[in-house]
Amino acid sequence: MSDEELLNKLREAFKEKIIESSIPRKNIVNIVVPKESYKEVIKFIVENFNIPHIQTITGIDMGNEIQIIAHLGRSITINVKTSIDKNNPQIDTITDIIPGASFYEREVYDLLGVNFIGHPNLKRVILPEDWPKGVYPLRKEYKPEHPKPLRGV
Amino acid sequence: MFEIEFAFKILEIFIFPGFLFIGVISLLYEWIDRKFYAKLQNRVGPLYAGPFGILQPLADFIKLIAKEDIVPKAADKILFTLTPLFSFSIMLTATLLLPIINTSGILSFNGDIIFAIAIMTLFCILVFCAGLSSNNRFSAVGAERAVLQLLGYEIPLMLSIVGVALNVGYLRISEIVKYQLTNTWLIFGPQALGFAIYVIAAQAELERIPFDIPEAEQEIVAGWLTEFSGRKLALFRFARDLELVYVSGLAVALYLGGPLGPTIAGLEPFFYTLYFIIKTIIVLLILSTIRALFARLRIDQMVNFSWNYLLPLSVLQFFLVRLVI
Amino acid sequence: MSSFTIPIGPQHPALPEPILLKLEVEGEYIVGVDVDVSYMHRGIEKAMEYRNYIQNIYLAERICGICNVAHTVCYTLNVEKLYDKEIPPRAQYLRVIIEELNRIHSHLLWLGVAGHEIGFETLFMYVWRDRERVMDLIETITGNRVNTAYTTIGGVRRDITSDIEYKIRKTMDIVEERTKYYKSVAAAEPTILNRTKDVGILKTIDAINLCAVGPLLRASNVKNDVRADAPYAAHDEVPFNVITYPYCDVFSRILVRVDEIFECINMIRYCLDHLPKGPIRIKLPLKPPKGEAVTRVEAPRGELLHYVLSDGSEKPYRYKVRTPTLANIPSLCRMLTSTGDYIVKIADVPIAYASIDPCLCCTGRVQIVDIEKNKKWIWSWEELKEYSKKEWEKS
Amino acid sequence: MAMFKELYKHLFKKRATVLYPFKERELVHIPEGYRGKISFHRDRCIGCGVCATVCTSGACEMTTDEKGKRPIFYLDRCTFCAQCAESCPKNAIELTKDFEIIAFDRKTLVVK
Repeated sequence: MSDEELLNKLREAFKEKIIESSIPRKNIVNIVVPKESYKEVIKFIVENFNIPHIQTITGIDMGNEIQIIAHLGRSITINVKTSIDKNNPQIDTITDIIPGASFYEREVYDLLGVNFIGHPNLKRVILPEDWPKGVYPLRKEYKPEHPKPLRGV
Repeated sequence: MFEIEFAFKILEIFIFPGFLFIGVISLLYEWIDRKFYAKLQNRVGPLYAGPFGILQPLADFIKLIAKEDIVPKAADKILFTLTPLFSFSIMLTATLLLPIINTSGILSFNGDIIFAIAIMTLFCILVFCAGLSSNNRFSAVGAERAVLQLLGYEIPLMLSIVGVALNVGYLRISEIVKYQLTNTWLIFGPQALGFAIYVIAAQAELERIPFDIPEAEQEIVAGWLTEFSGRKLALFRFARDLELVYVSGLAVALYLGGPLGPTIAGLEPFFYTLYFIIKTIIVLLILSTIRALFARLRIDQMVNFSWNYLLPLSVLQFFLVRLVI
Repeated sequence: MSSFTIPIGPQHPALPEPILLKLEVEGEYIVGVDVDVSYMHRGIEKAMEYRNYIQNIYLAERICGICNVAHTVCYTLNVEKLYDKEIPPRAQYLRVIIEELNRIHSHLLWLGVAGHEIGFETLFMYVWRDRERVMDLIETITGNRVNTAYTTIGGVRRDITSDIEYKIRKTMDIVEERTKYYKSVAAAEPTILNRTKDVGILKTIDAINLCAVGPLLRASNVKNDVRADAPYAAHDEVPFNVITYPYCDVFSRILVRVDEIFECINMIRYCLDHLPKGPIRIKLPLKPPKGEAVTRVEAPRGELLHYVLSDGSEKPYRYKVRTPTLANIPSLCRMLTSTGDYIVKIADVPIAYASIDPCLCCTGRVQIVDIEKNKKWIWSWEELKEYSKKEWEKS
Repeated sequence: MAMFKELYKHLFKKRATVLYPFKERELVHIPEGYRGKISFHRDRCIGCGVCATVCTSGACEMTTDEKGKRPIFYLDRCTFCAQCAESCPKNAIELTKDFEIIAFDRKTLVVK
């Protein structure tokens, strides 16, 4: 299946639920969906195109909202994008569809504070246990100090 | 007269061929073992302490003696302190059994071969105590493995030694050596298989690859040795070196004709010592080669191996001896 | 039998890097496992947002020491996608050569480590000795043994001369011969077979569901390789086979990696034979246009993903790295847990753990910097002693 | 037992180790183009500051001396990526083959 066929099938199945879609490069498909149908779309992709593989989940702080990108697929990469509110970042988990997504969701939870509803084991994976609550390193308002390099002269 | 004899005995026990001599060659053997192992692996091995690094084991020993001695809070203090001392002194005593300058060791009595076997088992029990007393998870697993391993190799080891005793008809090391003076060495007789079994079991006794399961570094840190440091570790390591001499010396006494060989009249002690050293080094090299050849077995595979192969073979060997006699 | 927990790590002789495996054991059997990978965080993703694209090449390289070429190749391909420019074919071929050399070195390193984990020191020594030839070759080509700094945005930094080409061919012959020997040893040595066969089993269905990547997945009989599925650099022109083995155990992983070395050697030879003429790099401006790009590369450990979001400035707005080891950790947990008649023993942990070829400095990338005013992260010696004493008394 | 032959073959071969720091120094082969210690040619430098911009680790810092602006290199931070040498428009920076730069004092690791 080529990337265009795949995108057409997705458009057919979800119609107006796909806010935006594009093929920026060969074998890469970008679709933007609302938060509510994020899980549904991923489920559709996994079941209908026989792509049980998730590459990773990227979280990006876009200012007022956090963008979640799920990169799916083996030969064709399908980037399913969705935006969630930064003050109340919540989204459905996809670990029940793809068990391998567990660690990626935990990473996003840890670094951006996104709450994945229904995740069986949502706890810290990267930051130390005594890292202050409510501080998320990959959000833009977190600005680490840059210590001056130690100079001998 | 009595005083002179007494003084000689003291000299024998403490200087030559007793503790001092044994201590020196045990360190030397550790160096040979390490150097040969390194050579097989295309490395250099110990290099800088002394010529060709020959003083490296001594340097390690001194360094460990000088290090801080830590006793964990949760450990059983008495047992934790005593086990290194015991294992060291037991091994040192055991080496007195080895015939070096003549056909009998400094310590020689009827039935000393049973004593020799008992000491090997005793050492293993001390290992178990050491592992348990340190109250550490890794040590506990290591101690448990040591005992499991003992169940595996001990019976074949005993059977192979008893086979020798049966062959000769005495339970005394000096008699076994004397027997080989008149007959051929036992390894060339019906005991060749026994020697092979002995060497494999000795490798397990010494906890070396492929049977270094109780202190498998990659799995349980250092096993039963994990919590030991400083002087205690130094003593344990020294005890291991002594055990190396003891095990190879026993193999020489039982299978390779002890320290015997062609000599010039009047110079027997010198030649005997020389032969003893040469023969033990040969056994040592065999042990080192085995160490370089294999990967470590898992504990269940080890026990399986010794009950499925080693034990039937040693029983077969036992019957072979009965048939020959 | 009551179970108790054995912590393996974060400091442990079997682990070259800090990871904490909390093993629930009953006697020698493992019934549960919990993994903590949080000991190696350097905040590279955040640090990349503070540096320009040129500086980030070398930062990306330092995500991992062993598979550094995979990271630089992935980074540069990723940033080049933002510019949308063609890279000269000679540079593409050179990238393949250096990447495959890196893969050979990584797989040989792994083979040695695998030998070490099962207590086969001799194999470890020999394999690492022969790996040194590949390291010397990498040094000759790039100027450094480990951190190659070879690929750059727009191409590669150095060309290979005919002298170097001769050296590569000669070394490849030696490495091929030695690798054949190690393969025969691994297949014939009974103690290796005992320790690796039917150990650390990851069934095909589990490997797919848990999204395993790289040699781990291929050893579970799934034909998957980014180089074949979504070719990058010159991989669409260079022929190679995707190696799979159906045994799903550690032995299968050894075979996959060893056979991959042969494939790498053939690919390098092909690249040298068909090396196109022309420039090796093009100059690109410091500021890429706005846009985003996602690139996947087959690192020695598996599929590696880089994602970049550019806002048109000289620094990336967001850079995301997903390393193969992180993707393989769920599979590791699955491998280490006994279920049904499948039993894992403590003695199997080091080799099963090593069989995913873990690289934890890849896995953690987040900086620990002071945020609470009263909480210090840089400690004096006395404070550290005090803290450790307190923690020790607590436990 | 599979490696028995190999092991005994190596018993009579020379070791693979190079006894580097004390003996056999000549056996350490440094290839052409090795990235070692930085050497800086003051006369070629125009003080443009590109080296400090591209340096990842902050090893290169711009200062001024009597002739004007110039970089200083702190080798204790340097990662030897040679990006500064590559970016320099006047080839004022060069990476030598000298790799033995261990020192007791940070001050000796500054290239001026």
